[in-house]
Amino acid sequence: MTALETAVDMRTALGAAPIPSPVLTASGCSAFGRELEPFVDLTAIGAVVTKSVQLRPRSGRPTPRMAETPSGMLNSIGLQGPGIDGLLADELPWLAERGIRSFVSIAGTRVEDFAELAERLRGVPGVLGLEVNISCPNVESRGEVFACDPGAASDVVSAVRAAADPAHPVYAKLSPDVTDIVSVARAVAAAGADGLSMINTLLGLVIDPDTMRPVLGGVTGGLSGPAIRPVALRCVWQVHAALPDVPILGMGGIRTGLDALQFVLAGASAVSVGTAVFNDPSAPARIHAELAAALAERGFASLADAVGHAHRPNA
Amino acid sequence: MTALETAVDMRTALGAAPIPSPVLTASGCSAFGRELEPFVDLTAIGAVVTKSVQLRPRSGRPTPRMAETPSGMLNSIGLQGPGIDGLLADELPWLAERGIRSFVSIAGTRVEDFAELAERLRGVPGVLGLEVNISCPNVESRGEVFACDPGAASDVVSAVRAAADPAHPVYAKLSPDVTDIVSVARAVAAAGADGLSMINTLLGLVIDPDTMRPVLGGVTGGLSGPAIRPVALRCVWQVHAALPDVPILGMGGIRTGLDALQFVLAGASAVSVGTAVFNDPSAPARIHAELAAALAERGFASLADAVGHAHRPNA
Amino acid sequence: MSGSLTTPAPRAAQPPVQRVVEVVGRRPVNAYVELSLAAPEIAERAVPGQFVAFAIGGPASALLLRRSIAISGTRDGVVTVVVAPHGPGSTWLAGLQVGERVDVVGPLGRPFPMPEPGVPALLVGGGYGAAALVGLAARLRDGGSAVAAVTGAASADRLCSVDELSALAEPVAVTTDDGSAGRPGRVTVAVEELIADAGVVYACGPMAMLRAVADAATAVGVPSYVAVEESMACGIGVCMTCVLPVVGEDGRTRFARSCTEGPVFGGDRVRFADVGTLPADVVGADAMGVVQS
Amino acid sequence: MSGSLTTPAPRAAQPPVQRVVEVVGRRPVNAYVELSLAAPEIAERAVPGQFVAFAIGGPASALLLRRSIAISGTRDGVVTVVVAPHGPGSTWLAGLQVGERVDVVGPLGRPFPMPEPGVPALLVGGGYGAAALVGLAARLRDGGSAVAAVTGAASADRLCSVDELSALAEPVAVTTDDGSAGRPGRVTVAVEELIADAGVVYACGPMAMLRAVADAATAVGVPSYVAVEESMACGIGVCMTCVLPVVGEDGRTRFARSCTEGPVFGGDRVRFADVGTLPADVVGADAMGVVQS
Ligand SMILES: Cc1cc2nc3c(=O)[nH]c(=O)nc-3n(C[C@H](O)[C@H](O)[C@H](O)COP(=O)(O)OP(=O)(O)OC[C@H]3O[C@@H](n4cnc5c(N)ncnc54)[C@H](O)[C@@H]3O)c2cc1C
Ligand SMILES: Cc1cc2nc3c(=O)[nH]c(=O)nc-3n(C[C@H](O)[C@H](O)[C@H](O)COP(=O)(O)OP(=O)(O)OC[C@H]3O[C@@H](n4cnc5c(N)ncnc54)[C@H](O)[C@@H]3O)c2cc1C
Ligand SMILES: Cc1cc2nc3c(=O)[nH]c(=O)nc-3n(C[C@H](O)[C@H](O)[C@H](O)COP(=O)(O)O)c2cc1C
Ligand SMILES: Cc1cc2nc3c(=O)[nH]c(=O)nc-3n(C[C@H](O)[C@H](O)[C@H](O)COP(=O)(O)O)c2cc1C
Ligand code: FES
Ligand code: FES
Repeated sequence: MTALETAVDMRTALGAAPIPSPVLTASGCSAFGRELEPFVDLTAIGAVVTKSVQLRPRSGRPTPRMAETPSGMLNSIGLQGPGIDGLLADELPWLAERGIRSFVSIAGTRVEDFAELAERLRGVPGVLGLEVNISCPNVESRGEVFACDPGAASDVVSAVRAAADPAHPVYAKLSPDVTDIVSVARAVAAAGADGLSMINTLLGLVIDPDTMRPVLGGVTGGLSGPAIRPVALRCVWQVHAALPDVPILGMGGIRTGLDALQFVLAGASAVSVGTAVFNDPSAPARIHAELAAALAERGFASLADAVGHAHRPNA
Repeated sequence: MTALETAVDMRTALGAAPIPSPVLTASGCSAFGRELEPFVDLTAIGAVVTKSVQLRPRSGRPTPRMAETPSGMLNSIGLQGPGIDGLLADELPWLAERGIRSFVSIAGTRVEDFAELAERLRGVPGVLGLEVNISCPNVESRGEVFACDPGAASDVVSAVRAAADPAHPVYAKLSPDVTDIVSVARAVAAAGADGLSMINTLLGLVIDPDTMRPVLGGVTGGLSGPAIRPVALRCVWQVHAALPDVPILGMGGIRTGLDALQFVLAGASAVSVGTAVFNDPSAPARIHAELAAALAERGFASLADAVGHAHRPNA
Repeated sequence: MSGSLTTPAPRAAQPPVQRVVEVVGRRPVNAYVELSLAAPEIAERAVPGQFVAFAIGGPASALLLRRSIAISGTRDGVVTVVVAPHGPGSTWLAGLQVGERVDVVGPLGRPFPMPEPGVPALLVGGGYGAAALVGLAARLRDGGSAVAAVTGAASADRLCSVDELSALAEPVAVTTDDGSAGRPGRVTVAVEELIADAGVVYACGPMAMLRAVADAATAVGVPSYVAVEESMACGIGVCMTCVLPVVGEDGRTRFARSCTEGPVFGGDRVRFADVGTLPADVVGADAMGVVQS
Repeated sequence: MSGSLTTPAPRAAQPPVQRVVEVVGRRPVNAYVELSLAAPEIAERAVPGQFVAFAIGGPASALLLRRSIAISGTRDGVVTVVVAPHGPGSTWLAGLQVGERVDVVGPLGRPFPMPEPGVPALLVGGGYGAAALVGLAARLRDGGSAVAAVTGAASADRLCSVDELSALAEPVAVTTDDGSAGRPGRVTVAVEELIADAGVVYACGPMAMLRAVADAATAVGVPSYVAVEESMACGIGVCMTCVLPVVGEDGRTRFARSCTEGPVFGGDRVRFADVGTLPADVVGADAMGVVQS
């Protein structure tokens, strides 16, 4: 990390929570951080965004859980994880002991699940805030994904905001698989989201030419990686244009500092690095350094000055 | 082309119009066919899908009109073209003289535009049918894209179906940028579409790290190429599952015969090859040959037997 | 599971590193290519059973996921691997030339646990999987174990490391499915004869072979350790794509990551028959709602 | 436009071919790399002004679009090109080694129109653009034209083909922006001196240079032909990404494809000032609705 070596002030915030670097991991792409320790100084990045946790431990889906696709991958992990008890007992203390900030992703299939998770995370050491993964099927609405319906999405967000530690910023994580992402963004912002994480994966499918069946046990899966970057940037651009005051944690295919710069210029005040970690486990640190250098080269004194710059005609 | 050399019967149809090969070009990716003549025997492929035509000649958008993206590209051509008069005077006769089937893509910003275009194309020699590009802004609905609204989409399709030559199958071309593509498919099928073309490009954005502004003059553009293939396949899969009797012309990132096979197995009875032509101008012929070989290897006697195969549990 | 023959393989002592390294040797070996990499920090850390993960195709590559390859040897700062050109990733790897550079992460995964000194061992390698056993054979011999080996493949050209194993093990039985070299048939024909003398069995190769070897060992009460090959997106434990159902020390089955909790598992702990399914008794299966096939 | 000095360049006589060809030569030339390709069918068809389009990076490449490169020479079945490593595509191309194979389409685009025999010509090349003029110089000389040339670049290391042009043209003026070779300054300082003797001007290089040269020629009533370099997705005329506003024989401006209607255009026909905009008088601009910037 060259954070302290460049002239650019890289500090930013998630809602009201300050962080020293705008680069975070992405939920589900760095587990609970431990495995990245040999490759990245996790205390120097913005935060570890933890794998989405639910109330109970989950086995996740049967394999195959992934398929490689051109400049991307499809996954269907099924939110394998230890459940909130395991998270609180094992993972968050490990992070907190080392001074690593965690941004905890929560998921559920009922509004109350989300609220209970937020409640359980109140005052937990090291926890910076919550990312609400609403790209989950809503069991009370024939499995329709919360994020695809502004009403369902805002129900979750307002319940979480009410239950969560007031010191915890609540970010709603949006799905790109909607006709009008701005209307979803507007709804969750009105419901109290302190920020927006965007984007989650795109729904995709791959068929195995040998078995002639869908590769994934779950048939469809989530598409991520550089392939989706233009879609992610478009979502960030549209939402920042409509809601310039709502902070955005941008993600989707970020692999280099110049990719991260695009998100910042489009309106993101921080970014998450997901699939790129599979290709390059040191990516979060490298991207921080590359972004800092890119901002310096372009004459920015601070990251904050660059946020949304591409929207400003004569800047 | 090895169509006649393999044992597999590659014949298929667009609606009621028979074609000898399931491989077509994609609208906007082979102009009006002429430039591919040195590379492909255009009489042997299913059809040339012509660049979307509107009533009047159009200049298209200013440059830059494209940006390369990981395993894809973003374009914003703005439907440059000669208008229906130019098409009828110059392009369609050229194709017809050579015995090349044309599937004519029409576009407009008002329902009446589409109907007028369909009307003008009645009985034109060599024209096999119409592809209705509804991924255009609807000037009567604050620029919302027809394809994003089941009502607007079906208004266009029923007007076209009513005005078109009864011998011309009418395919509606769907956009993936919707929350529920099945509902759009259902609406246009009910409005009289003889088939569905899917998918059109995904809305995307790229920012130039040097100018720090969107690369494209039109800010956003359409994402195409192998990057989007899993999304396209998912759309074909979902729609074929819901509407197994509606023929699908599948497209989105097809680059090889095995890619085409995935679309066929997912439910497409024909495929269009778009962006891959920019990489390999002989792609349509090559993909036909590769698909035929892949079907033969897998023991299919005919293309028709493979259509939707991946949905059939014990087939 | 009381009565387990094995304890889970412990973690490696040292963490992995990520390096861009130079190819210093390339040698076709039958159907495979052996690559040698100047990677001193990986060489000095690696223990038999571990693997490395390569980035594929340079900065303009459309292949994002690393390819995991077992380490077949480490000497004088050089790591060797044996690559079978198969799909686009391994074909690219196998095409690397001397002097080219490649980004590699390793050593990854848990090593083969060593037996008590002197315990006789049987090593079973299938196809290129035999390469991963060469270092283990040497280490076992150094520990005073008698080492026997079986190496098998579909055909003669897919055999691997027969010479290297012959220098370290005795006997070395060779089998091929088509009879083009050694005894015709699967490795199990030889395993069944040699297992009586073994105090521990190690195997590396395709899943079906691992299962057969593990079953044979367990049937006669001999502990076995198998190095599995599951599809891996990251190789370092962060993605959860590489799981399979493994019985833990508490007797409960969990979806264990083959990259960081494996690739070496007790042969009696892997529920081979359930790989690719979601058994109802896997920890957390109850929270998955409708069980998917 | 009555009073045009040029007529649009006609189409090439022969259609392009697509071939996978072998690199038979590679030579660094200052900041560039000259590649020679064994491509007899392209070599025999190519005429000066045309280009080829390369597929980039093999089957696992994330770069889908071809890169267009001007043909700098054709001899004995070999096509040569001069590549400036810049972004990922040209860097990959410039890294190709002798013996490697690459998929190439060509020859593409319209050649430089030849003047009446004996008409004296001035050739102006900027950076690697000079390479594209070597074949033209030879052909003009064969046609009895006196040939003068100006070749310029930002700095000495970005000059190109000076020796080759010196063997064919007289005088050959060299300019560099930084004065590191030849006369300091832009090519225009030399062009202004030499244009008086020219009956036709040809130019290849960056847009700003083409504009300056075309303006200088037009100002003194000399016809000029410029080979433009627009961003191209396909190179063969099917995508419409490579357009610029060009005045046709009927005096009306159209968005013309630089790959198939160019890359060679009459210098007085390209509306350089309007490149990247949508002028209201372009054919079909009225149908675009709100004019975009
Ligand atoms: C621990 C471990 C050790 C391995 N050791 C070796 C070795 O020593 N030599 C060797 O040649 N190969 C080895 N493999 C397999 C290797 O990693 C590649 O997966 C295999 O070569 C196929 O990759 P591909 O790109 O050629 O094929 P593709 O079909 O293009 O692979 C696509 C994706 O599927 C995965 N995949 C495909 N087949 C397999 C498979 N059989 N096992 C795991 N993942 C698969 C790939 O990793 C990739 O992510 C090992 C795998 C693992 C997990
Ligand atoms: C007719 C023609 C002739 C050319 N001749 C030569 C030549 O002889 N030698 C040479 O080195 N280069 C030449 N170029 C430029 C070359 O095609 C590449 O565009 C350039 O090298 C940059 O590509 P890249 O992949 O390195 O950069 P990137 O920035 O990665 O390119 C991304 C995309 O933008 C396009 N692009 C970027 N810059 C340019 C540019 N200046 N002009 C056109 N397209 C651009 C690329 O083609 C590609 O599609 C020529 C271009 C054209 C159109
Ligand atoms: C293997 C994998 C697992 C993921 N798991 C989660 C998850 O648990 N919760 C979540 O909100 N997003 C999850 N995501 C989505 C990522 O956090 C991210 O939004 C998406 O992958 C786009 O970013 P990327 O292209 O950088 O990966 C997962 C993505 C991948 C590839
Ligand atoms: C440069 C370009 C121009 C296009 N123009 C049109 C068009 O005029 N009409 C249309 O319906 N689709 C158009 N498309 C979309 C394609 O027909 C196709 O639906 C899409 O690109 C996905 O297929 P592909 O990935 O094979 O290119 C265009 C695509 C590209 C890349
Ligand atoms: S490969 Fe990613 S967790 Fe094992
Ligand atoms: S580059 Fe495609 S039309 Fe010119």
